[in-house]
Amino acid sequence: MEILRAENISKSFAGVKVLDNVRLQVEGGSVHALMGENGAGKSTFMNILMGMFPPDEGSLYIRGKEVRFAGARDAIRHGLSMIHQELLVFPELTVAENILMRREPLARGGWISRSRLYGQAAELMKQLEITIPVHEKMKNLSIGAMQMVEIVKAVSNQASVFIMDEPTSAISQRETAILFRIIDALKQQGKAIIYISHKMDEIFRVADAVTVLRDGKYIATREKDALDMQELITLIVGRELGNLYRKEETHPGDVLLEVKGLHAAGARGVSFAVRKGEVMGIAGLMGSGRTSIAHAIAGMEKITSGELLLNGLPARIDSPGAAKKQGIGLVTEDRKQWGLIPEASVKHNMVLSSLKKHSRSMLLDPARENAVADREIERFRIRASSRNQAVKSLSGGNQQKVVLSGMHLNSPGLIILDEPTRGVDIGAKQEIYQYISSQAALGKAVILISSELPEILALSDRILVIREGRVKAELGREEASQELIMKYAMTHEPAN
Amino acid sequence: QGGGQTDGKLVIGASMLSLQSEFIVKVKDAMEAEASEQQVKLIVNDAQRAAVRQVQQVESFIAQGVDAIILNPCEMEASSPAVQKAKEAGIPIINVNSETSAEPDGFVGSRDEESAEIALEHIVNLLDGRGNIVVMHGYMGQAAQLKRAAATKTVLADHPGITILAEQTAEWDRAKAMSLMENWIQSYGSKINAVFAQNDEMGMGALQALEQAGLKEKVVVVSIDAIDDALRAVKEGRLDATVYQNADEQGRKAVQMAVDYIQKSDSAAGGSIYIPFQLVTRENVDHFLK
Amino acid sequence: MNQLIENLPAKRIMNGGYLRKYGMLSAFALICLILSLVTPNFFSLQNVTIILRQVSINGILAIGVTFVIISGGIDLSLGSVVAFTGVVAALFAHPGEYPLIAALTAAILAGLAIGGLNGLAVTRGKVAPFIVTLGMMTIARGLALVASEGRPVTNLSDSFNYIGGGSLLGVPVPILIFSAIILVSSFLLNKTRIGRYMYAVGGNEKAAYASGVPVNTVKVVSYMICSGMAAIAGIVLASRITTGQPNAGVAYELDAIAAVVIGGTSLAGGIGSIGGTVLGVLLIGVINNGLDLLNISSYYQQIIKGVIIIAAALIDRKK
Amino acid sequence: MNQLIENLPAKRIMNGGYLRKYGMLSAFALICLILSLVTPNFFSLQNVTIILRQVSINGILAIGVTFVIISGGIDLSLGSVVAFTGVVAALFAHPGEYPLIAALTAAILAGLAIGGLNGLAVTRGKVAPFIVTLGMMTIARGLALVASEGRPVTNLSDSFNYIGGGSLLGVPVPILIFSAIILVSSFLLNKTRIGRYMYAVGGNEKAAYASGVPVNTVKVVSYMICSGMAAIAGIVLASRITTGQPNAGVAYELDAIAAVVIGGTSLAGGIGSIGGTVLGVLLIGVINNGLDLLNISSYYQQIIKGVIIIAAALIDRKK
Ligand SMILES: Nc1ncnc2c1ncn2[C@@H]1O[C@H](COP(=O)(O)OP(=O)(O)OP(=O)(O)O)[C@@H](O)[C@H]1O
Ligand SMILES: Nc1ncnc2c1ncn2[C@@H]1O[C@H](COP(=O)(O)OP(=O)(O)OP(=O)(O)O)[C@@H](O)[C@H]1O
Ligand SMILES: [Mg+2]
Ligand SMILES: [Mg+2]
Repeated sequence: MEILRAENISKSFAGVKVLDNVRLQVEGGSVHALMGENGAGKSTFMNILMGMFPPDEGSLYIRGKEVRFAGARDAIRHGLSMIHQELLVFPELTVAENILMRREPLARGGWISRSRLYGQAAELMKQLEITIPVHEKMKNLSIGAMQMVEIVKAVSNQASVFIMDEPTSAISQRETAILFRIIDALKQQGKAIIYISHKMDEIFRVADAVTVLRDGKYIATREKDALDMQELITLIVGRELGNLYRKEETHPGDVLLEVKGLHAAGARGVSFAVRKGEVMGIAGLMGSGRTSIAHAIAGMEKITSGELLLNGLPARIDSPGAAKKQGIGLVTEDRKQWGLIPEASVKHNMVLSSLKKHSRSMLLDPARENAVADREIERFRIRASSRNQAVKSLSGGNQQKVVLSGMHLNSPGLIILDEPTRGVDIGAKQEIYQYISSQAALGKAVILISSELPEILALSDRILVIREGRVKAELGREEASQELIMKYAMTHEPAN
Repeated sequence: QGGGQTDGKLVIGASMLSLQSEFIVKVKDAMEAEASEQQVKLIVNDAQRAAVRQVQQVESFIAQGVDAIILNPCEMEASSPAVQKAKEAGIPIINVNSETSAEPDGFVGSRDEESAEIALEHIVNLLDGRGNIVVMHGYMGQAAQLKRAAATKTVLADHPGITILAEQTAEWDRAKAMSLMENWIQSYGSKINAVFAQNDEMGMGALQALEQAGLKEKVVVVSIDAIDDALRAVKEGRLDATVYQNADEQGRKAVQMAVDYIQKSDSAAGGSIYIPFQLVTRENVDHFLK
Repeated sequence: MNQLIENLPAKRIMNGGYLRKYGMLSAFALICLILSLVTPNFFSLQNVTIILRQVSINGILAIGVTFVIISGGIDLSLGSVVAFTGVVAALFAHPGEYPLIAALTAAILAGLAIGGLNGLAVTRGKVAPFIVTLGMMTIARGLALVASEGRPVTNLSDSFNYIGGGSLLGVPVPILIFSAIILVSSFLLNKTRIGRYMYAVGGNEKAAYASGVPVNTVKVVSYMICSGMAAIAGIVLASRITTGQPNAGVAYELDAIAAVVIGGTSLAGGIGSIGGTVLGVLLIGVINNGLDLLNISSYYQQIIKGVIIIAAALIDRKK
Repeated sequence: MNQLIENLPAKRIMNGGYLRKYGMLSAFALICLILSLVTPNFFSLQNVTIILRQVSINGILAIGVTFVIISGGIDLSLGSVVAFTGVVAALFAHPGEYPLIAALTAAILAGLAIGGLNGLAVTRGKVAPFIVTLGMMTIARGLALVASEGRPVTNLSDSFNYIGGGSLLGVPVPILIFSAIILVSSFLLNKTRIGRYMYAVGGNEKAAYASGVPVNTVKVVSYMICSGMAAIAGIVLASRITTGQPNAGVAYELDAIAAVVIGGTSLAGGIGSIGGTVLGVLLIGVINNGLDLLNISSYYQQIIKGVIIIAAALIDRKK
């Protein structure tokens, strides 16, 4: 049965048409996937459905009746609930307060009952088998955990349509499995789900139908039975895509970085070495300490003990500036917090960390900056109206590419990539993979952290598996497999 | 009473209107000089122009058990609770410089209206009773501004030949007065015959603006307070006149009265001492310049 | 992310809650200890009462503006609102004209109206809070002068003057009012939905909107609470100085905001507590009182006061 | 994200750059138009010169604090710094004692030192800028009073007084200084690396840090520029009123910050321009001048001024 239908939706920002006559129809008890490249207009479309802002044109029907939303409150009242791509959390409030915002249980006097608030939230967590303490302040959680809280918040709404805009971009397989269990349950209850993701395997796992957008236009809708991977990719990117994971041949050289007994906030005695010209993958579950290791090497986190050797010499890296000087570049997993100046333009974001290189002593060199920015926009195929567009108005995937190019412009010898394909579309992923393997072929050392095992497996020469801040295994390219990695990542050992 | 004595010395608490005002600082200096001659301990608090702070300071003095209080009121009415509190606590309180509506045990100072009367009369004389004047007010609503404004009205009522072209506040501030005068020159140009500024700071500002516009020769400027800068300007023939208020005598007499009051502890020691204002012109300015 | 994050003000402020409060609490305790050692009268019941009465006006204002700041706004108009509402109250408080309640109602309605206008200009008008309330600061001052014709409004009834000058069971009335406001405000902010929504709106306005929080209503209410409190402060002040003074309250907003910030509320919004604000108010009050008791020359008082405020904040973040 | 985002202050300001500037520019043009219709002298060369001279001190201060605000800070101390540095300059400017340069150097060094202290307290001390500069506000006022013993420092040399009172080729010196500062500041902010870093630090401090921007240095420099400008303003003011006034400059910080915010710079940091600030300064200056020319009663002046400021901001966001 049809629950929600959108027709002829159009929307422009500052004269640029972002959505052009798109449509969508979702049925109760099914999952409708929405796909498209970065910047295709998926999030804009969903935000319109959710009443976050009005469309320029078009109409919306719920169970056949036309509706108009004056705001998100209206949409919620009409039974919509959304997980936003951009995390929309209250960092200073607790997990429970975040989950039950606008649904706080009241005591008899009309005031908020704290005990019931925390009780209800804990109950929800238990039902969904998620172990995040409900008294914790939101800001103390990792992004993955925040994402889980957002999921709980959205799915615990009494809604009939659930919109999920890239809910899995920041979580690992274990959490994704939980989400899929939730989705199955919602389907059982006859709810409609709109699901956005760039991960093909997920789409084939959950979707009952797929609608594809390209350049703000409606392209096609396919039922599950008629779905074919190659065709879908072609619909999305508008062209044939070759082998996704093409890896150039690498010739590992001397050791560039050696880490000895590293202790930091989330790392407990980590040792490994990376050679020039190799890609070393780091795999692990959410919260296992991968980001801590990356941050410690890149000067973003205090090293409490242990030693770093660069080219065999002890290195003192106490700030990102110091790391940069010594040829270490990091692409952060949390671009909103650590990666971008939202108000600044694409160009300014790109050249920020390499500004010294691209200016004449203390003076800026605008012509050079422009040239560099245009070249990078070209290289990473960034979809922006111009190099001067504020980076915050780019789509998520394009923001990610800006972060990547900012790192690239410093041409570091050691590249650390923490979830570099978060929220990136399949075409762009291919480009990033090519970039990674070409950098290694050029003799750079690459550390690749990712929760997407296929990409780790395809691109890495060697894989470290991290659990609870420790290196649990080091697997060669040949021996590594998803099963083996998960075995090392998950096996529980008695704590020592 | 008397509990605040240290080494047997008498203790007097003083709450001053504002120690950022040049005139009040002079009064305070005189009080301190007198206090050290009389061998009494003087505690000086700065009320920073806020009546409520003044009330609080007097309450603190009462709590500390000082032997007498000297109040330099911020406001006529608003500082009155301070006087009442002291009297209820049986601690003698002397007002210095200006009055409150609640009657203190003694008063040393001047009638603020008088200063404006003297200044205005002088302007009227210089203009021969005919002409246009502009008036610069102090911070609106403060006692000094109100009294000087009231006196301006009463004096001018007797001189129908004088018209007020414009009046505006420059908040006692020289830079603001300069801007205001510049703007008035734009509006009224040579129609302005005289400026009355409620204090010397503003008078000096008006003077400088007029000089820069090349109009000083044609315009009379008179203000109040006799600060050093104004006295020098009078001597140089730039400022036409200022009005002198005797800070030294006010301060000294206030302390003397307080000490008398404590020692004789009877109301005969109180009463009111009015120290007259004096007009300062080029003729008598040397007498005031140190 | 330990070290790095500790280097960042945002995080530091966030580190928030208890830790921060206790840091400032120790600073406060330290200052009280020093003062009670060097000044014999400091810890007397009488002096403590005096301090509390002294801080009550700033306290009421600071609590009011805490609501606005937590919701992500600012209010610069409150000093002028104190003057305006004080004048309004005084105009209705002449002996034998109207009942006491008329003066109180008129002043509080005037305050709420100004707060409502501030809130509407911020929400409907979409003008930055700083500009709106700066404009309102001069508007309300002008209104106070117009209403009073530039003169202090005097001759107020005894019942009115009792509010600021009287005592109940030995406790000055302003302290009672201040205490009641502390209790009511804590309750409002922590136990009611609208209170929690203030944290939400200040913490992440877009997220609040997306969650269906009535963002505009929450903001308007916060401004109305703030100006309403300013009206109460205006009444207490007018009553204490037995005058409706059109030039009262100049720069009060700065003292109030200072107390709020010293108390650990972030000007960025979303963080803060009434308890912290009260602590900030007391800290400033104790410094003012102590420096007066010590009879330090007023020039040096200012220097010392500034140093103590910064030093207290330093201790605060060390903890 | 039109509607929602339009509800958000951040976005409104961001919508930024040109659009916003032109909104305020139209508001400014409209006000000028009305004033030139109702007051005959408004558009005379002489009056324009007068307006420019009148705004130059606030202009210098506003430009200084623009640097701090863009870097994500705030400076409340600048009014007191104006007084303190004015007094310092005056102390070295008595005729026949030292050369002119001594007075200028002393004042500017004093300003830079205060700015440096502010910057260090914010970066090393990790105290919120609001608290640091609020503390410094009272400290610098105290220093001004101590240095001058609470009295105006008078009797200054003619060469010193020329700075505020003189003209060069018919243009008053303060206007020349203000113009030079506009040019240098625009250059610094737009054409140099440190200027770019200021936007970055104000826009997202964490991301700037992670990019290797020397965050602390950038902040300290911004505070030093701000206090240095305040010293220049202090010199110009002392020279203009031929006195080092220890109680000068009270609340100047508010006027300066108001001009900056009216000019479209966000108090949240990361957005803003010198051009916008200059526009804000002119807007305030023109309103003050026009209301004086119209000889509107000072009570109503305040009301009208507040209304115009809010109305201009409304036009601004409509565009
Ligand atoms: N506020 C805005 N101003 C200008 N352009 C905008 C704004 N918001 C979105 N856009 C543009 O609209 C286009 C669609 O963005 P949207 O976020 O909907 O893409 P998306 O399909 O969700 O992409 P992704 O997969 O990367 O999340 C992008 O090109 C983006 O730059
Ligand atoms: N500042 C800190 N203080 C204490 N513990 C921390 C801190 N930062 C991280 N941790 C803990 O260290 C562990 C590793 O976190 P980290 O973010 O490095 O993991 P991750 O493998 O990258 O996971 P994710 O996929 O969530 O990013 C987590 O359990 C986290 O809670
Ligand atoms: Mg999207
Ligand atoms: Mg991670």
